Amino acid sequence: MTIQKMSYAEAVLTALNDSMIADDSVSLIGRPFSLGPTRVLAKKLKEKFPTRVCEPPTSEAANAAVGAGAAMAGARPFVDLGTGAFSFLAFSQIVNEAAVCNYMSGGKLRAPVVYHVNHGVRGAGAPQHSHDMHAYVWNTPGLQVILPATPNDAYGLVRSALTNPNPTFIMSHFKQATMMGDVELGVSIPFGKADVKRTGTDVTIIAVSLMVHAALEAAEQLATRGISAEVVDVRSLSPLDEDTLLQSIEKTGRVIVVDESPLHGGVSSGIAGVLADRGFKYLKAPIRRVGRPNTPVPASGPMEEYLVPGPQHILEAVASIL
Amino acid sequence: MTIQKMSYAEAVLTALNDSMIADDSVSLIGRPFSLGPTRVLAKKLKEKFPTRVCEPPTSEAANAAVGAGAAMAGARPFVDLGTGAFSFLAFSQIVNEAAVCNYMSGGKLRAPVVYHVNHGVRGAGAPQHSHDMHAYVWNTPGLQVILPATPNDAYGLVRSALTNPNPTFIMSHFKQATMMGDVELGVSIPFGKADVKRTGTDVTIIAVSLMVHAALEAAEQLATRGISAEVVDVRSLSPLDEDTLLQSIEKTGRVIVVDESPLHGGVSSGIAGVLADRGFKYLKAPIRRVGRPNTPVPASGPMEEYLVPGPQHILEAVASIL
Amino acid sequence: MLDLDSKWRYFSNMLLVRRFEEELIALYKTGKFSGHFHVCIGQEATAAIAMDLLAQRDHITTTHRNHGHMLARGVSEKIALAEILGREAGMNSGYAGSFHLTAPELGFLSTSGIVGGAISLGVGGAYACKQRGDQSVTMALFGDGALEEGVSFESLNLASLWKLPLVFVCENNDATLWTPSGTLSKEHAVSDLCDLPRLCGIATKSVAGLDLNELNSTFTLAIEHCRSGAGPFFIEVKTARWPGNRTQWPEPVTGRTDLNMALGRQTIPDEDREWFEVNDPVLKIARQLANEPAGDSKLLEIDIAITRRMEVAVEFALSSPYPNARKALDHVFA
Amino acid sequence: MLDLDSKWRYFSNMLLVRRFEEELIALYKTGKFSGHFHVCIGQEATAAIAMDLLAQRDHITTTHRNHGHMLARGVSEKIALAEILGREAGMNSGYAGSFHLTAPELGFLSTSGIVGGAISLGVGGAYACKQRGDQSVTMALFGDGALEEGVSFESLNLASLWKLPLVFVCENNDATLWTPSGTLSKEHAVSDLCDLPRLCGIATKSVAGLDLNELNSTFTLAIEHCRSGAGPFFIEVKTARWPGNRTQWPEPVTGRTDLNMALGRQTIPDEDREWFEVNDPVLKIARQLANEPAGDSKLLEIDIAITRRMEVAVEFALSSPYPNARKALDHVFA
Ligand SMILES: Cc1ncc(C[n+]2csc(CCOP(=O)(O)OP(=O)(O)O)c2C)c(N)n1
Ligand SMILES: Cc1ncc(C[n+]2csc(CCOP(=O)(O)OP(=O)(O)O)c2C)c(N)n1
Ligand SMILES: [Mg+2]
Ligand SMILES: [Mg+2]
Repeated sequence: MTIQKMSYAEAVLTALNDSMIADDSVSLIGRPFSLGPTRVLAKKLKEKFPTRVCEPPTSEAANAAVGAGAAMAGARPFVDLGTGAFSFLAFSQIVNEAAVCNYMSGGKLRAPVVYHVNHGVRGAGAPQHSHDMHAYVWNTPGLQVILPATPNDAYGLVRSALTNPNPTFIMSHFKQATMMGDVELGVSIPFGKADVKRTGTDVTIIAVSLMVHAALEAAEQLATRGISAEVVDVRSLSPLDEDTLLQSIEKTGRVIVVDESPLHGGVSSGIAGVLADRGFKYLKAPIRRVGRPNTPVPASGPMEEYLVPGPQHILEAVASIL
Repeated sequence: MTIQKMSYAEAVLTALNDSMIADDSVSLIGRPFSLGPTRVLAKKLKEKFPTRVCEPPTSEAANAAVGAGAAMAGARPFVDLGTGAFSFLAFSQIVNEAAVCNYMSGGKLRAPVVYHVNHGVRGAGAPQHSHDMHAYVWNTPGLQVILPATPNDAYGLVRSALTNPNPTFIMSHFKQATMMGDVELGVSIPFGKADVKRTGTDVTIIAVSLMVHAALEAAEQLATRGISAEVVDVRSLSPLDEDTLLQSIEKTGRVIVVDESPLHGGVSSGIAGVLADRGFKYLKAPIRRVGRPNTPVPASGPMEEYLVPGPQHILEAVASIL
Repeated sequence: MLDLDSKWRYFSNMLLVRRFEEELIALYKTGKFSGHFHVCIGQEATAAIAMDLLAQRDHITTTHRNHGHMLARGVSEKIALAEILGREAGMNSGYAGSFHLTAPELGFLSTSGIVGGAISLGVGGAYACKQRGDQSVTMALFGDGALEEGVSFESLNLASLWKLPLVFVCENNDATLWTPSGTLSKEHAVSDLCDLPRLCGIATKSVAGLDLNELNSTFTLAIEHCRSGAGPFFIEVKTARWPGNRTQWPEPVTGRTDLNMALGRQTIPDEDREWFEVNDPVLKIARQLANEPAGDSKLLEIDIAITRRMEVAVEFALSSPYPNARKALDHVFA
Repeated sequence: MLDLDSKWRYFSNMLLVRRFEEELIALYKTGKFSGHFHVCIGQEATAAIAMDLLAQRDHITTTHRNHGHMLARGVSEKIALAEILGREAGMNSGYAGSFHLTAPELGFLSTSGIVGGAISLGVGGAYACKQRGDQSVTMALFGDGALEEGVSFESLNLASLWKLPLVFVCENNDATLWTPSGTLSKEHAVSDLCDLPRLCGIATKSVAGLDLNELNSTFTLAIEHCRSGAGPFFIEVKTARWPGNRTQWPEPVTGRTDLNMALGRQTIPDEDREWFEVNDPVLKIARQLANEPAGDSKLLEIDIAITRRMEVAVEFALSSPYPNARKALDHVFA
């Protein structure tokens, strides 16, 4: 097994490259990602596969439909829709078409299209370029909803998406693009498996995407105070690995759910709801949700930062239930 | 105060009519509602206000943008987008534009547009005409998310929407269209207030939209068994009246959350999450979520019915925590 | 020019579609199924030609008005009807219903009831064809109303820029669903529906949906154009609005089509004169075939056979059980 | 034809915009703010004319490339700059940033960074104008890239069908953001951008963004057309791409514009010859005004005054505090 150090953004493009080599039907519909280190890699991809890297006009709805329709016809398109908020223009194609076609056909038709966006509070993204998208797509049975938090997960989950028979919506947090990490090349990571990123016994911190890093940092600090925190990375919102989450709280009896989307209708509340039903018997304390307040994201730095959950918020939440 | 008996659909159109009389800047962008009894009323509205009932082409995105832009310019458009799923085509206009413009302008610009859809599992709607929309729009700070369950609530909440300074997304459940009820004409109902539709002491049933009726039916049956159930109609998901929900569970210590959207990423989970955090101290039992399984909605009757939560599911859930 | 055998074959196809739709309305009226549905009465010739000229490996996308396309492509009327009636034996096991019939084994991709769905998914089918490089093509069938949706403009733009092998088929039936108060409204600022694709640099042709010969040559040309790599082709098929296609649900205003009206053996009711004399493609081809040797008796024999087939289909569908309710949990993921 | 006073006034406006954008790039390069931004260098003449000819009661929608529109409409450079730098004293209290500057008190509606946002919201503004019946109009300013979005087609269709008083202004700067690897790609199958609105039955005119006289007469005509109730009007303003407008962030490749180049007192560097000699609207009007009596000294005086204003603005913005972080919780609802 080859292990290579690379950035998150490189890992996404490397996975795409490796999948294109492995399968002729894989192609990219999208612009070279605007993630620093990958501009060069994206250009290389275009040079290597000139007819399989297709740069579409700014017409997200049609671009997403092309991905869905092509997948139904046997192709495996990876459609990059750019910034998360742009995918709102393609919601009908994703939710009304790609997600339901297997079900609607009685299991006869597959649409293994992969949609990818860069999302989240990114620093001066202002209200229109800072959306967290996962709460918006999560309530869509038939759609796989994936949020990698590390380069290795990004690589392995993209590889899976491009062999899996179902449509997938993958979100990469803007701030993860340049994060470095070891990647196991050639290894796919199956969907529907949460990943225990750190084991612990006193409290469970369930986190999504970028918040996994905040959780790990908080766990580190808790350790210095003699508190053993387990960090569970959800990774796959759909299918959701309820069992792994429940096992962790069975062990610790206490849980914090951390997610960047706003609290109302957000993912921290949604996961807390699952646990309050199925895991109530394990709970020794309230489920604390650490999420964004219910506001859009302002342009100005200090106001933006104020809204974003971080290790400090997690520590406070843990303190309130220990 | 005049009280009149009418159907839910009539109540929506009567509210629109009364608002158009009260305020010259109110207009309807949409087709006459396809709800049985209202076809005639809608035609009357068009005759009465020929220039203020505007029937647009099938272009949901532009139609929603017209509503948002007109509202910013001082008008008060009520935009009917038809079946819930059609509003996915207008998501960018609703989420990226209308919802954030007040915030984004630093409080300088208002967009009091009202969007209305008929949504929910309606009977042979098949996967593309059966979406519950509320989980999709709920995570949008700046947007008011409203689900009336009775003719009176429909009337009063539509009247509010058309005087309130913020953008509103109102959902009417298909199956409510012909339900009859007394309506207090001329009376607005403020947003952000949950409504205790039945008081009780043993268990709280929190319900949304059509599920309020299932909850009331279940409560009736529970009463015959000597169990006193309180039914709280959420009505307004945003702003969310957390206090009324918490007060009820403080009293009963037991709670069921009933909603038609699929469980993962759905509204029953989202509300349960709020309660598991802020109301844990009152809880004597798990929070049971009664929602739709995580599937699209099939065309065939028996399969469709199998998925829809009803009084029986609520009774089972109550039994499991008493 | 079509040879006589083909004409007979197309007539049979068209009559099957007509009898199917008529039967469906009757079943609805007697409460045998519920929910919205749309019939393609008046548009049968398009279905017959278009579905016949495509090769096995080609792809097709269609809409809520799909029944004719399915039957003309070879789907058995039994399983199509069973599907619309929500039965287990339905071609999509009861998940699809009238709006979403699909037969991937015959080249169909997802059938979308979202206006603008079929046209845009079709671009994807054509993208897959081009990537495969096997000279296959995709045909997207959609209504005139679809051109009100922005995604349709985007689809034309993209198919043109990428020179995709896509036959756009706009079935202009002069009807969009939500005609206010039953009257037709003008929803396109563009008056000639071919203008928009033409502006995008797409080859176009407008053809009457009544004339099998013209349809045949137009569709042959368009498919060849796409197969040759010359890029997309846009066909507008103009058909008159069937009088029963008036609101959300079809109304059986013209009754069961009596072929004797084509044979001069049955007078045409005044109120339906224009429809049956000028606009009905089934009667039009029937009139032509009646002039062939023994044509009239052959026409009636075919009708009897098809009518019998439909009786069998109705019996099949009605006697097929509903799916086990718990199957609602299947097929969420492949 | 514009009188001399107007020309001087427009020149001042345009130079203010130019100096503002140059200053902004410099501030970015020295880390005074972060995030994406776009400048309108090369498009100043459009802003000056368009914003001047609208009445107080008219509405305007614009995009991520809005700075020129704001300043030309009369927003103080101090509060505009403070906004872009995320300061409390910013025109939108720091919530908007560069992409979303808006001044409702001057007629601006929401400023959208979503491609296709401004054009479609503009239809709404015009709808409100028409409902009010007060002869007001709305102007929607957007880029050539916006016409790739389906909602823009829908907007043209709707504005035409409803005869709305909407001046569509397509600022064709020959640049869409995501030009692959820095080269321009062809994203419109439609080659003449006026063809699409024309097809929808909208009056159109294409005009060079360099010529104040032509811009003035075109915008006057369009606004009058809309005010008179004759329906929408579509203007394409063609400007050359400013060489610094090359990727996501602008690059100060042409340096600070030296008015002496227009006066013949400063040689134009070879690599920027085409830009400064042919395409730059600021130098073009400067050359004309230089021929007026005492024109050259007046030009330089104005530059000195504007440069001074910009120094004050920079000082103002940099010394304005950031908003209290907790203000992030305000203004979610009105
Ligand atoms: C996105 C969307 N908006 C609205 C509708 C409601 N609707 C169903 S059929 C129809 C009319 C379609 O007209 P056309 O495309 O001409 O097809 P036809 O029914 O005439 O074959 C409409 C508006 C829909 N299904 N999808
Ligand atoms: C819906 C959407 N898709 C993509 C983008 C990314 N984007 C930002 S600016 C831009 C190019 C816009 O080109 P044009 O409309 O010509 O405006 P210009 O920047 O040239 O003034 C794009 C594609 C966006 N902002 N919104
Ligand atoms: Mg039609
Ligand atoms: Mg441009």
